[in-house]
Amino acid sequence: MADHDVDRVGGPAPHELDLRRVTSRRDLLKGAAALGLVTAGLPSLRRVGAFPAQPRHDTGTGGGPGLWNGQPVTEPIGLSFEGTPKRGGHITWAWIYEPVPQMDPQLPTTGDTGDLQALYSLYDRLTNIIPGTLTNGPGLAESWEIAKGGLEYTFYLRHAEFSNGDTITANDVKFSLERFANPAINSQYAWLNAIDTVQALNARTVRVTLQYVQAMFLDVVGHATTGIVPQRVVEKMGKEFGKNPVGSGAFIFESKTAGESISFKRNPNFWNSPKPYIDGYTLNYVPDDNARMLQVTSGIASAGYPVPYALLDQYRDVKGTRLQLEPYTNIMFIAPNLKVPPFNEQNVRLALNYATPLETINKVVFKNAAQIANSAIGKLQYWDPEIPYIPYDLDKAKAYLAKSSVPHGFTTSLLIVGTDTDSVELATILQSSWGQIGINLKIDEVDIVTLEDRFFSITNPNYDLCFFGADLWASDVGAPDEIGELMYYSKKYDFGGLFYNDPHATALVNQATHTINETVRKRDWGELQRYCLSVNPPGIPIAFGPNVSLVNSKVQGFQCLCSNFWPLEDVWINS
Amino acid sequence: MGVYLIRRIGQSVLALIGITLVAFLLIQLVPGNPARVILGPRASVSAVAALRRAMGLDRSLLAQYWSFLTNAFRLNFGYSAVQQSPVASLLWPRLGSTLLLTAYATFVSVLLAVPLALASALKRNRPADHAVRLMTMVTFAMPSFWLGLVLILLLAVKFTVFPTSGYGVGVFGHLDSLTLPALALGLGIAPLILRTLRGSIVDTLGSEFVEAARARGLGELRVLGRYVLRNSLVASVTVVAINVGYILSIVVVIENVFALPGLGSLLVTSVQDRDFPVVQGVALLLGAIVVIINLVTDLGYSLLDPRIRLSGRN
Amino acid sequence: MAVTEAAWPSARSGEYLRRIERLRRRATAERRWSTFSMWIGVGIVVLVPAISALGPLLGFGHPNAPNFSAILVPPSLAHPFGTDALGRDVLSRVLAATPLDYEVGGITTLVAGVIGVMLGGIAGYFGGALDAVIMRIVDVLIAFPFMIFVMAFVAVFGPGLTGIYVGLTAFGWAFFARVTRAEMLVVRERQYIAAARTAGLSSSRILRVHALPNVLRPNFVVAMATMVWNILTLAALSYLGLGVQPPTPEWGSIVAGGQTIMFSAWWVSTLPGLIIVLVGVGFSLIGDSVADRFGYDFRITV
Amino acid sequence: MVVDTNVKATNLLEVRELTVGFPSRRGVVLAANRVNLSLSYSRTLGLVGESGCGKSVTLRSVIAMVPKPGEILSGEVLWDGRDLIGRSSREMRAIRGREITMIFQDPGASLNPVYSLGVQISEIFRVRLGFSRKDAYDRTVDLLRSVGIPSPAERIRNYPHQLSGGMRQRVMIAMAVAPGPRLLLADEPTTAVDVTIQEQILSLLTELQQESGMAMLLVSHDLGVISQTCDDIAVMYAGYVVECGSRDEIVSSPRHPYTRALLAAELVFEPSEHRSRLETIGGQPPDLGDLPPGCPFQQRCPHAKQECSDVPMVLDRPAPEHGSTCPFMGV
Repeated sequence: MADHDVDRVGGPAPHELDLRRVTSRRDLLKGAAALGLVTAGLPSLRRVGAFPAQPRHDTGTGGGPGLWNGQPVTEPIGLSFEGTPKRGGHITWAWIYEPVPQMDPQLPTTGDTGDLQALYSLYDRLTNIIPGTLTNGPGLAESWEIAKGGLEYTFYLRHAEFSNGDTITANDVKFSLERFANPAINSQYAWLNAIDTVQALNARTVRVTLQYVQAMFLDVVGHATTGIVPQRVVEKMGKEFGKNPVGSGAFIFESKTAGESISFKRNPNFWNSPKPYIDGYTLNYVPDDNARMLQVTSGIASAGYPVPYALLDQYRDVKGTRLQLEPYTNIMFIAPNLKVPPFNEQNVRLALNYATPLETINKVVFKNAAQIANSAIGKLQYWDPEIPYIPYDLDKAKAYLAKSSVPHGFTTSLLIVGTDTDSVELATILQSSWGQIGINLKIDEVDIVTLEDRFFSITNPNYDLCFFGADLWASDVGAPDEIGELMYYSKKYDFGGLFYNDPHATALVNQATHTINETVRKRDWGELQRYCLSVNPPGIPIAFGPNVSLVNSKVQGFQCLCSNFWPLEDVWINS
Repeated sequence: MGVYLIRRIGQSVLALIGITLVAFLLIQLVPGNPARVILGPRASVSAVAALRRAMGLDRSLLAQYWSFLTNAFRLNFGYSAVQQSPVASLLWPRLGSTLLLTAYATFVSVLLAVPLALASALKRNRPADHAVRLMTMVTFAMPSFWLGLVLILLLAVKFTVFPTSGYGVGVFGHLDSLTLPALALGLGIAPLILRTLRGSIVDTLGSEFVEAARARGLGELRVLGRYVLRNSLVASVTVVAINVGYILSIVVVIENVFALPGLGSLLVTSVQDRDFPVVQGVALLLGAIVVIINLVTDLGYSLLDPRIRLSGRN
Repeated sequence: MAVTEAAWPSARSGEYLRRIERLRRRATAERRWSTFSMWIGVGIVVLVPAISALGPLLGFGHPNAPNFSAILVPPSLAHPFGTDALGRDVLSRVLAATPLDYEVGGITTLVAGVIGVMLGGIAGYFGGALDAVIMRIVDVLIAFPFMIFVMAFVAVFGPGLTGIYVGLTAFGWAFFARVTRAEMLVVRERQYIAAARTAGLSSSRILRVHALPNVLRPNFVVAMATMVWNILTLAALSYLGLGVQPPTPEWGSIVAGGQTIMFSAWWVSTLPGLIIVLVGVGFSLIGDSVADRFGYDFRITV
Repeated sequence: MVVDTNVKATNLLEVRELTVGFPSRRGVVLAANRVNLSLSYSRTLGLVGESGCGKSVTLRSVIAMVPKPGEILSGEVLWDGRDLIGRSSREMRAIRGREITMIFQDPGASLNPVYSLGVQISEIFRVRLGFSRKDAYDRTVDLLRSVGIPSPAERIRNYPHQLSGGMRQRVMIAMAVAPGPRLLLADEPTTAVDVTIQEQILSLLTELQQESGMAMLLVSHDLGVISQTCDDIAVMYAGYVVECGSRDEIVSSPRHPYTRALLAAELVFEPSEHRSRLETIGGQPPDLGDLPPGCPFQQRCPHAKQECSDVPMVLDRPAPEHGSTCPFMGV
């Protein structure tokens, strides 16, 4: 494995795409666009400070940099890196999330993208996602070695300081990772954890031993909630730490007005100088879609996120701004309740898939900006573009239905979030198209909390079909492991979900998630993608939609990582 | 007067308790588990259950309400687990913006209503009167969020007079960015005031003391000012107070449209987040505002009308 | 007066004739206006549902059937109100929505009215502790931003109209109660009530036969306003995301649904909004002219 | 105009051919119909009739205060020989509350509830007569004393609702006489107060009148009150002056059945027993909306006959002589 380890040192060959899960309640509340994305690749950015003048993805199928021509988006459009990075300036960012309640990375937050973004700016991690890729490169850890077939990781830290000037030591890392691993503290994300023990070998070396081989471990230690905190300060301040944090990241918490905005300022002690280029940034909480967009067009804000699909055409070409569409690796997915007949029948699920007019949905709901899903896992590592998506074929649908226990159709209901325009439109379309194979679809509109409550109840998941809009079926990590385990192997988690129970799929996931052997993983994930699309689908995959923001033309290098965090240390402002 | 005041305050406190009770029970009935909200979809059931216990949500409703009430009595509105901060610290900052907005809007609507009311009362049953009345009907029938958006479209997008949304910085920043919301809200309140005022002006105009004043040869302006308006205001001052609920209902929507950090939007989000302590806190605070406004108007009323001030009866 | 004139063939100055003419015109004008506005109101309120009954025949397309070849078409002859994001004809959706909005508005108003009149009547007639209790509750309900609670009700009862019905009724009755009580306080002092009392009639009978008829008219005026208010609340609820289930068309949800694209496809939200305003004005006109006719001031509607 | 405008008015007040109309649902109603009155210096004329007979409207039209939406359709109001009708509101204001003042039926309602007596009364002195605050105050106190209000210095701080009906009326009277008017219009000044107070008020009025020598136009439904106060009496019915003459003539030898009915009521019953008088007259006050042709009283007239429908409603003898509109009641 040695050469493999060496190969990993300094970062691997990036995968084409990366995918992370984002929890964002507010999106659904306000019918916002989907989250997560693929970024223009600047793979070597973190190691070499220099900025390539012409990023590789900037001229994608979007046709012409910065202008979307209404074609399906498979590569980023509108990213801009003109001029050379320069210091100074402040960015105001109108978005849909309320200011984070507290800023301790290991304590529970509302789980909003908003919160995670704050944590991401305030704390650095062992590894970091390489922009435009699905894999993590060095972060606070300059390099690492993997031993014992993936059971033991040794991280070599670079010299870096906390925002208060203290040096970041191995003990801080140990402390932080142990907090992350402790469900009593990190009740929210501990489920990602496979860590058994953490040792500080010396001031700059940390060794982590896992309970089992976790293929996605390097991604996990890049997750926002593994941010490195100063042990001394945290122990001194306790719960108060989250109120006035001391961080290891590019920015420092400056001020917050509940329900209105939160501000960060540049961290002069950030290890990766001269970054950050900007003096700081402010997040404005603007729930109303139009108000948010207007803040950008009227110059109050330098960026607005998200842009609802319904508004794509309207803001496609507004003077002084540019629309950034960054392909969306999160998957829109209709989850049937497999405990409720007839959804426990393979044929019924297949029928539903063939009766779903994906092209129409993409055209009408996502304004053609999305990419029709050819996978029920998502556009993750090992994603195979060659596999075709399920065509709209009513005869096939009827045929499958005929083989089921409900040959002439049935009555069922689709649980959606009422405020989410996309969901409502999608539901309305399905209502008419599924009607043609005798399925009478009722639409069950609730607010997001009720929806989550009904969906996640293990004892009696109270729904027939459930569409989560942009949320849920997105991965926190670039590897497919998380979604795989979640969807096809849910015994591991003690919460509800699909209850999909297919021995073949389970075996594949079980094997793939516990090895670091790339060939095995590639084979298994590919097979799972095929099998769970056309043979025994757990539900109805709809599309991968782009993540859309409206950005002031002066703002450069504004881009989103696949985990839906914006590394604003890379942003600068052209005068 | 003293007795009267005490009785009023007593009633108000009862009303307050009523409000919070209604708020409490309702929010409790709403499906959805705050612990789940806090921990997010992927949190384990055991973690959720633990947090639920930690939040004291496993106790009986009565116990919960009682502890809320007793704490509230000590001005401790509890702790919002969702927002991870004391409810009070969430309430106060937003109270300002809501009060400012409401005050501003009331000012705007009075500015609109008083002259129009006078005009239509003086020109009773004439075209002018009908026009004004029709106008009030129209504004009364407008969905407030719709009106808000139209205003944004006109005054912020077409002619960039005011900011489209947000709360601005500093007092003038606030006022500047509150102008549109205040206008939208004001147009919602105006019919309220206008209708009442017109009515009482009509009455007052017919009253003998106005005729007497005229017979005494007092100038028309003087008669209108010191006799007609003065007495009509007495009648219509209360209407605003009485209808605070109506007004706040609009405030909720308006704050949402204009992205204002006010109690209304806080209430909406905390209902959506099942953030019980905050909902109760807001309910209590709004209730208190209502009660205070009512008391103040009663006092103002009695200042305006000696009959009440001296006999101490409403 | 015609008679008076006839009685006076003797010469009158032209000035006199001119003045009397002006007076006569004003008299008729006022009379006409109040009937006129009344009938305009009735016209609007009746015509809208009437047209919507014919809706299907107008051939603007099925209100719920998506037509992806005609998405967001601006107003035209084929689609007077344009089409929405799913290519559905907005006008036919508005028309199809009419019965629902009338139903919700009407039923909630009616039930709230009945409850309010009864409680208010009792409070006003008997007074005392009963009065105090009822009116405190009324205070609470009127004082509080009940839209939030209607929201909560909707959330409690889940999807469907139940929550909306319960919510709007639970808070709407207070307004009727307030007006009824005030009216009742006046009525019960009237001589014939006193007479009836001394005649030893049972309170309930006095209330039913003598008092109630007198309090109904002002309540009718309030009802007209409540109608409007309820329809508006429905709209606001849809905006805040707790309205009627799709694709069931409802004015509020149509307006709210279009509000996101209001600046690009104004018609989707604006025109239905105008319908709401129109109907609202219709009801207000009726309420006002009734109020005028019986000498109530329309301030009782707020 | 029937009346020749060149006729020199010898009286303080001459009302000629006054016709006041009101718009109503049923067209135009004439509340005062060709009313002729004359009132000479420092005398008292009483207008008597049932409610709605147009006496108050006539009274108000003297100072151009016909309640809206009514308006004066024709006629003249000669004040010192100058026609007041058609004067600008400024000119009228100069006369109102200065040369002509007025007191009203309900003293409670005719005082502004939200100001203290002092404020309201001194307003007259300050605003109308240009006194300084201090002087105005003193004058007010004197004034209140002069109308027999005990401890005026304290009373002055009171609000209307704190006074008894009688007191209020005294205050009203005080305010009315304050500017030293030449004519006082009194609209049912005693209706709202009980009998004992009524006597005081009336005597106070006559007292003040003797002192100041102002003329008075007194309106009442109560012939008793009128006959006890007035020099001349005009009886109004359904907007017409049906009989007019000196008090003695009217009381001793009434020439109109309506007047007789009124008198009969007064003699048989206690004065001011409003209801019982109606009984003796019988029937309801007429609906101005539809009057029969000719004499409006015919429906209720004990001596009604065919010809009543053709009676031209004009006084057979013009004032100051004793005239009546009924041709069938010789002296």
